[in-house]
Amino acid sequence: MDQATVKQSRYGMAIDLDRCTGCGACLMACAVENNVSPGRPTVNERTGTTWMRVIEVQDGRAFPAAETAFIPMMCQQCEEETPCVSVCPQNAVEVDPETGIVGQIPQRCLGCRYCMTACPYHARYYNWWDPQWPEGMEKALNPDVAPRMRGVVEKCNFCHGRLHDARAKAAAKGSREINPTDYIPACVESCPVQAITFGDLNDEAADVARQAKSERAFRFLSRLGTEPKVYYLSGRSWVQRLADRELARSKKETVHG
Amino acid sequence: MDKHLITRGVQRSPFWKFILWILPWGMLLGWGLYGAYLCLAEGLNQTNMDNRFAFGLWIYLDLTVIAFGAGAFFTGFLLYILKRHELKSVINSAVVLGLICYSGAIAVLMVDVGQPLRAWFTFWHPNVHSMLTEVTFCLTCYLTVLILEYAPIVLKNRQIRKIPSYLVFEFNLHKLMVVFAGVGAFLSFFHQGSLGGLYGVLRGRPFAFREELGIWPSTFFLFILSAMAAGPSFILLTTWLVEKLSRKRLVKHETLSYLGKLSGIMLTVYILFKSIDTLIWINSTSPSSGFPAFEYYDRAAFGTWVLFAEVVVFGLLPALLLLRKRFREHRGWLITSAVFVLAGVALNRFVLTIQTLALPTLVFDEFLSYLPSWQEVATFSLVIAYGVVLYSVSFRYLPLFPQERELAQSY
Amino acid sequence: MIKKGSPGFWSGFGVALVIGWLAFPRILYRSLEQPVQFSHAIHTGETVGMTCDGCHTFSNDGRFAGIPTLVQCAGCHADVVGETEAEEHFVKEYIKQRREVPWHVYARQPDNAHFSHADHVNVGGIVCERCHGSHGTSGSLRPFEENRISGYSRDIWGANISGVKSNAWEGMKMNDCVACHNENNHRSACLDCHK
Amino acid sequence: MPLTLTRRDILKFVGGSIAGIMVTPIPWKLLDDVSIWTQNGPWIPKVPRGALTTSFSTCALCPAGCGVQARCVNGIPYFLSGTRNHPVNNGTLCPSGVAAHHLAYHPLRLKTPVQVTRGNGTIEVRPVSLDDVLRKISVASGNSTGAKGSLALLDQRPGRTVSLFYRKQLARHDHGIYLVSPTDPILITQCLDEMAETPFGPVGYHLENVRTILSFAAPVLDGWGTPAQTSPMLRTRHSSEQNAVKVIQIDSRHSRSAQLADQWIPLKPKTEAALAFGIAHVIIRDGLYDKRVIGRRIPDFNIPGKHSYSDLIGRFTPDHTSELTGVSSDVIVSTAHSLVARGPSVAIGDGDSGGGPLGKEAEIAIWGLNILLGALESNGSIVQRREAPVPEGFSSKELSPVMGISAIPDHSIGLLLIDGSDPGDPLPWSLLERKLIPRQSLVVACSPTLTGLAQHAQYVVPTPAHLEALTDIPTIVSSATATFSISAPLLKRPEGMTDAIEIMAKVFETEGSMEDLLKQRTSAIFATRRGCVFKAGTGTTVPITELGSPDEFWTELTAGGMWTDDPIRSKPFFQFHFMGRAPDAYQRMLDAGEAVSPLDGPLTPEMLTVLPYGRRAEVGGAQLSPLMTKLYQESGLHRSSKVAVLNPATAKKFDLVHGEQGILATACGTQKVGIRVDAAVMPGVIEIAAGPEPIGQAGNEIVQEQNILELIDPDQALPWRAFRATLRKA
Repeated sequence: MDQATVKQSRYGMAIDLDRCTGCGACLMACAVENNVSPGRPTVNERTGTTWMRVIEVQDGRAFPAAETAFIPMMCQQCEEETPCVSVCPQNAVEVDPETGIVGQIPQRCLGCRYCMTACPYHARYYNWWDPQWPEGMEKALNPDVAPRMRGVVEKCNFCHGRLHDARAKAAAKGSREINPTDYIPACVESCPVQAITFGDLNDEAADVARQAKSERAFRFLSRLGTEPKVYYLSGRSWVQRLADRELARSKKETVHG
Repeated sequence: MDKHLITRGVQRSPFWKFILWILPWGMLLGWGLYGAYLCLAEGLNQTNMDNRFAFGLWIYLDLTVIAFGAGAFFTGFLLYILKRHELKSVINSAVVLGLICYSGAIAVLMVDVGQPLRAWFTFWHPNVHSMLTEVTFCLTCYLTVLILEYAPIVLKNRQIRKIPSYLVFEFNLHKLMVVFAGVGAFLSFFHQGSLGGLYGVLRGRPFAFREELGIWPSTFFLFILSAMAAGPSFILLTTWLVEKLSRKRLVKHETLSYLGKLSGIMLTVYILFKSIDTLIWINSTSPSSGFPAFEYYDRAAFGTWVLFAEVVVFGLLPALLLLRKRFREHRGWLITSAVFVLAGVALNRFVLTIQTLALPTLVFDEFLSYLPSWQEVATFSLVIAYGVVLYSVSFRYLPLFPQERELAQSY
Repeated sequence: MIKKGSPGFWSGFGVALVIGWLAFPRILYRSLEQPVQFSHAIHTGETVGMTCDGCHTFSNDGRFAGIPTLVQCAGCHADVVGETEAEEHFVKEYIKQRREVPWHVYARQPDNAHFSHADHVNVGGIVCERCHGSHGTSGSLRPFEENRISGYSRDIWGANISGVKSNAWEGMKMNDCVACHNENNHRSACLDCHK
Repeated sequence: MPLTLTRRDILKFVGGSIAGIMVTPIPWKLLDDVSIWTQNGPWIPKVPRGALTTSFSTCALCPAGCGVQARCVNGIPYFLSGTRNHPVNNGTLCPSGVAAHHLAYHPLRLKTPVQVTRGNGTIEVRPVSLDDVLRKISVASGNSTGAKGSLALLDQRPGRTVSLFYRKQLARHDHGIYLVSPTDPILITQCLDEMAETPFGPVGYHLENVRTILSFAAPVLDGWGTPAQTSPMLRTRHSSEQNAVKVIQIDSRHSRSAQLADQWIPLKPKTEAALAFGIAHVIIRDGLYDKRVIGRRIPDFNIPGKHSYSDLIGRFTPDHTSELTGVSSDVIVSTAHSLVARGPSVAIGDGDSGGGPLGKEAEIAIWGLNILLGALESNGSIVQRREAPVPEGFSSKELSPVMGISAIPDHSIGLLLIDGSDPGDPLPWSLLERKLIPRQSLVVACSPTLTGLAQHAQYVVPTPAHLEALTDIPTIVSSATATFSISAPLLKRPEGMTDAIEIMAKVFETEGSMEDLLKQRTSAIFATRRGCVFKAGTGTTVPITELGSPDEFWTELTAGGMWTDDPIRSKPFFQFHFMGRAPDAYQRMLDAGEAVSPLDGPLTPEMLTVLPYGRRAEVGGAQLSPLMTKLYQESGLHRSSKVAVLNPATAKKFDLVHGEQGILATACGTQKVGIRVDAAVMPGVIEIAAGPEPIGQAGNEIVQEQNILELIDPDQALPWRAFRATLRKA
């Protein structure tokens, strides 16, 4: 009953950039799952809302040598000094100690956007417009995720609605421990090449924990000291060097997105 | 027409002239209200801010305006606590300026946040670790103090003074001025600092991030110092401007010179610490988080000249000028230096707010550009117009410059 | 300055109190009759003898069905079985026409709140009455009071406009959830209940 | 007390009231309720509440036919995922498929039949009754017998059972034409019929056997094959696994497959035939082929004194080929060698949907390469496959022939009916338009939305949207055996929707119902007792013989199941006459090989070469969920059809700046495009997406779609995969 009996998890992801094909199924599944509304006619890459975004990156060489990598980028779920948490004036952002998930509560948010300036991954999105769906489409919304309103910030929360579901499923059997196979975020479920692994980083046996320790693993901007829980995997050195600017400079070629 | 309202012994232009002066500002005010209305009713899609440029013109100007408004607390502190009576002749003007700057900044903030109706959550569910919480609390508290400081000036109006109970009230308020000045200085100290901390704590933005001194990043202290440098210069400049516009002498030159000296001293201290801070940041803070500092200045438009301008042209230069009595005695130099001080502080706020967001963080990010929309400009001109109108009205009907009568008679 | 004992001041003060405490709640809430009168007492009483979980069931995945759908009611009420006018109305207007009853749900939480009955009942061992009071034995459905501004049921705030609660089941605002969670050292992250 | 109210009294009263209000709930409760109102106000959509269920169906967006599992609330799908173990997609879906359940809510969805008027950039619609439309058709149909022109039916998704129905009806009509978009699989079938001694029948691919794939512009890693075929290849990319499939992508475009392939060989546009000949040249020159195979398969390999295959190939030396294609001779030689060394290999030629087909000659050249590589031998990956059995009365003799657009004389069609209910490959309107009798023809489209070709019709009849309609999925091009599945409705169709078959049946004065037709087909398949059936509910595959009745088969298929034919075990003997049959074959092939790329074209130097492209599921009509704005406008992962992508050097040369606007112009018109530079793009070309933009929220006016294919010059259109245009600053 009390917290002591509940397992402390650190949910995390490992995304294999050598597998990712940039198809965008994760991005769409994410938007569908999380009731993100379609864009307005004037929407663009900087005003749109995509909790997960796939960024196309080239190694900077010219035609025909250019090599491409696709980087699915969502909230990196920073664990230490989480940049967005400390800045929020009204506690609309917090790290759940039980899951390690960085939660954003749009109902508490006042829309100051301070957290967005704090996030080095640009993983936070502001509702510049009233979220609207074409007529009738609200009947096809996911019942487990509340739509947001204009003027608030939103972001990836590892499909928390699915964690609620998994917990309810466990509770139906009288248990507080969820079955790990019941809790899989939409992007992970929808990836056609299984490039994304998800699970509890504290669980030594979990695939994700193993992958996070692989020598192909790296994290973006890890030197900021925020300990993100999303790992990226690549065997390609130019991709690994995208991790931070100091590394990127270590090679002459400039890299641009 | 409104003669009975004007302070005894001073000359004010005829009423029609005053209306002519107010009219264009009133129109600007109307335009601003329309812009602000659009942003509130249609949402912030009316602005050119976006997910990457989440803070724009408004935050930049808020930071600048609040630094300029620091004159109110600084002069109050010097006058009432440290008893520098030279400043008595500008304190009322300083209070009005402070009130305008702070109330304007808060008004713009209310447009800037997406859910102003929920803004009170900050008071009910505060996150005490957030610089913005600190800012919000101090700003609202200090605004209350400013209103209380402004009240006795209003009560000094010729007609209002006629009501005996108000006179008593004013007198009582006056006795409390020391307390207000103390509280104001305390609050200002924190929110000026917190505004600096606002960016200094952004670990994810190594361009702005600074090491902590105690519990605050170094920008916390640099902001306090630079605000204290800008405040007196702003009072100096506005006083000079009002003198020019009203074609009257309002304060003695010694006062202005003294303000300039204050500005010069504070600026010298500020530039000293700023230079040390910059060196530490370039050589240690930034590279240790994986960001070679020279990369920030890779872009032509934002080259090292920005840093040079901020520290030397608009920092060291006016500081040295203001420290020399010879230059202070000369109106032209004094005013030019004050303008430079303000430009330097404004540039500092610009660099910290706008350049921080324009610079890429991830390796594959692009350097961004942003140009405010007319709605953003309008909303801010609302503050400027409101400021001019409030100041003009105060200047016309309230005794902003106690020395004015004396100087007028000496003519 | 306002002198104490000034009749103008106190009459204003008094009028404000009357408006604020007596008129305001009546204006704030809109009273709606339920589309069908239902007696929990008759169903759970000795004659019929049903239990709460007979109708308010869990599915295998732990989802709570909430108010039963027409199919469940039709099991007994395919035709009129009792004598009440309410039942006759229910059978005629809803069962026969296969139209779901648009109940006004007293305890309905907004979209942004996730509440797992399974978690609270199966794992937490909380009885229905803890949150729903004596609703399960009520003889009739009281009018549903809807907040004109927020659209919430009055049960969320609690019957007393001051927010003072005299029973455990009064009030279903976030504070009430949080208070219980804190008391019992349960999960207390925002996302545990927000969706 | 005197009853005189002074101003001061009123002020005091007000003061008292304010003080009093502060100790009542009014301000505090209002503050709270107003904040709650900002969280739940009526403008924020409410999520559905109700029972959750799971249903299965098959995705009909593209010809792949992926199994779909739908999580539903109140019976309405809210989340789609791939059916586990499904032979086509094995639990995966593409981004279009993930959001396919939104198509029923497309902002340009039609509710009634409409009359369409194209204005200046916008489209106006006027609701009309179905009877009106039928009356117009009947008048035009009467006209289109004899001198007034023919009746053409454009089938945007050929191969369905309903397509057989159309062809059967058209065969009975005196001037009926069954028209389809030109695609390489159709061209291959035509080629094989021309060249093979005995008809080869449909071509199938058995990619499981392959270690090297040589793709000629085919989106092999991006929609050509089924996800079940490509996912394993994609998973082993960049891995050091020995047996991983190597993909060599020959593509003028830096296409997604080119990005993902192990090797990308960019070549000058429209020189695929030359490169195929060049690679064949090296294989023959260096003796890398099995001589017995050639002797058996190619009777005209070497005929002294006459034009022969080796003659033709002999002309394409690496140096000459390099000159034509822009591919270095080293690469040509090494590719040829690695194809043989890292066998089994197969060459696939199938231009992507928006870019259109490679053309007949290129396909013949690629076919020759496959023979040299042994892909047609018993252990090779190219196989014969059967078609799914058809009901009686639908044998090929009884069907109208499949016509390409070029076979139709200009100004000859009096009545054009378009079945756009399941859009597939595009057919540029400019090509279609010139086949119509000017000012006297009638165009009627059946389409769920006012998008794609429907925007050009005079009348549009609304058909049920995706997942509302019942339709079948024919065998996908990359499959080794025949398959058949049914996309059964998961959503109730709104009032006023008519299946295309009903309209067409009325035109041909006969009866037609989709359900009856599909039941006949499933019965015919069931009657063969051949193959096996995938059951979506359990994720298992069982032999069809385990099913008791056609009804049971029908039930499985409509619940997301799939039928797969048995493979053909024996490979009958085949011979291919490369030079034979048509007398001008040699010259045609030679011309195709020696063709000058538009990149080297004789036109003015400021001309650039436009390379249009587009995914099959997306270009043929607006099969794009409103939510697809996430992939296009909101993330740039899929490029908009309003963005021209150039090499930075090209942009610099033409004084074009990244992020600015440009005007793209051909003799047929102009279009405004955004300019984007990309270092990976071939210098001198413009890559631009064909096909619609997703519409997230419809505006007040219906805007005409901008499609790059509308700039194609109909005089020199086919194949349209590369054409010249100018691009200048807007």
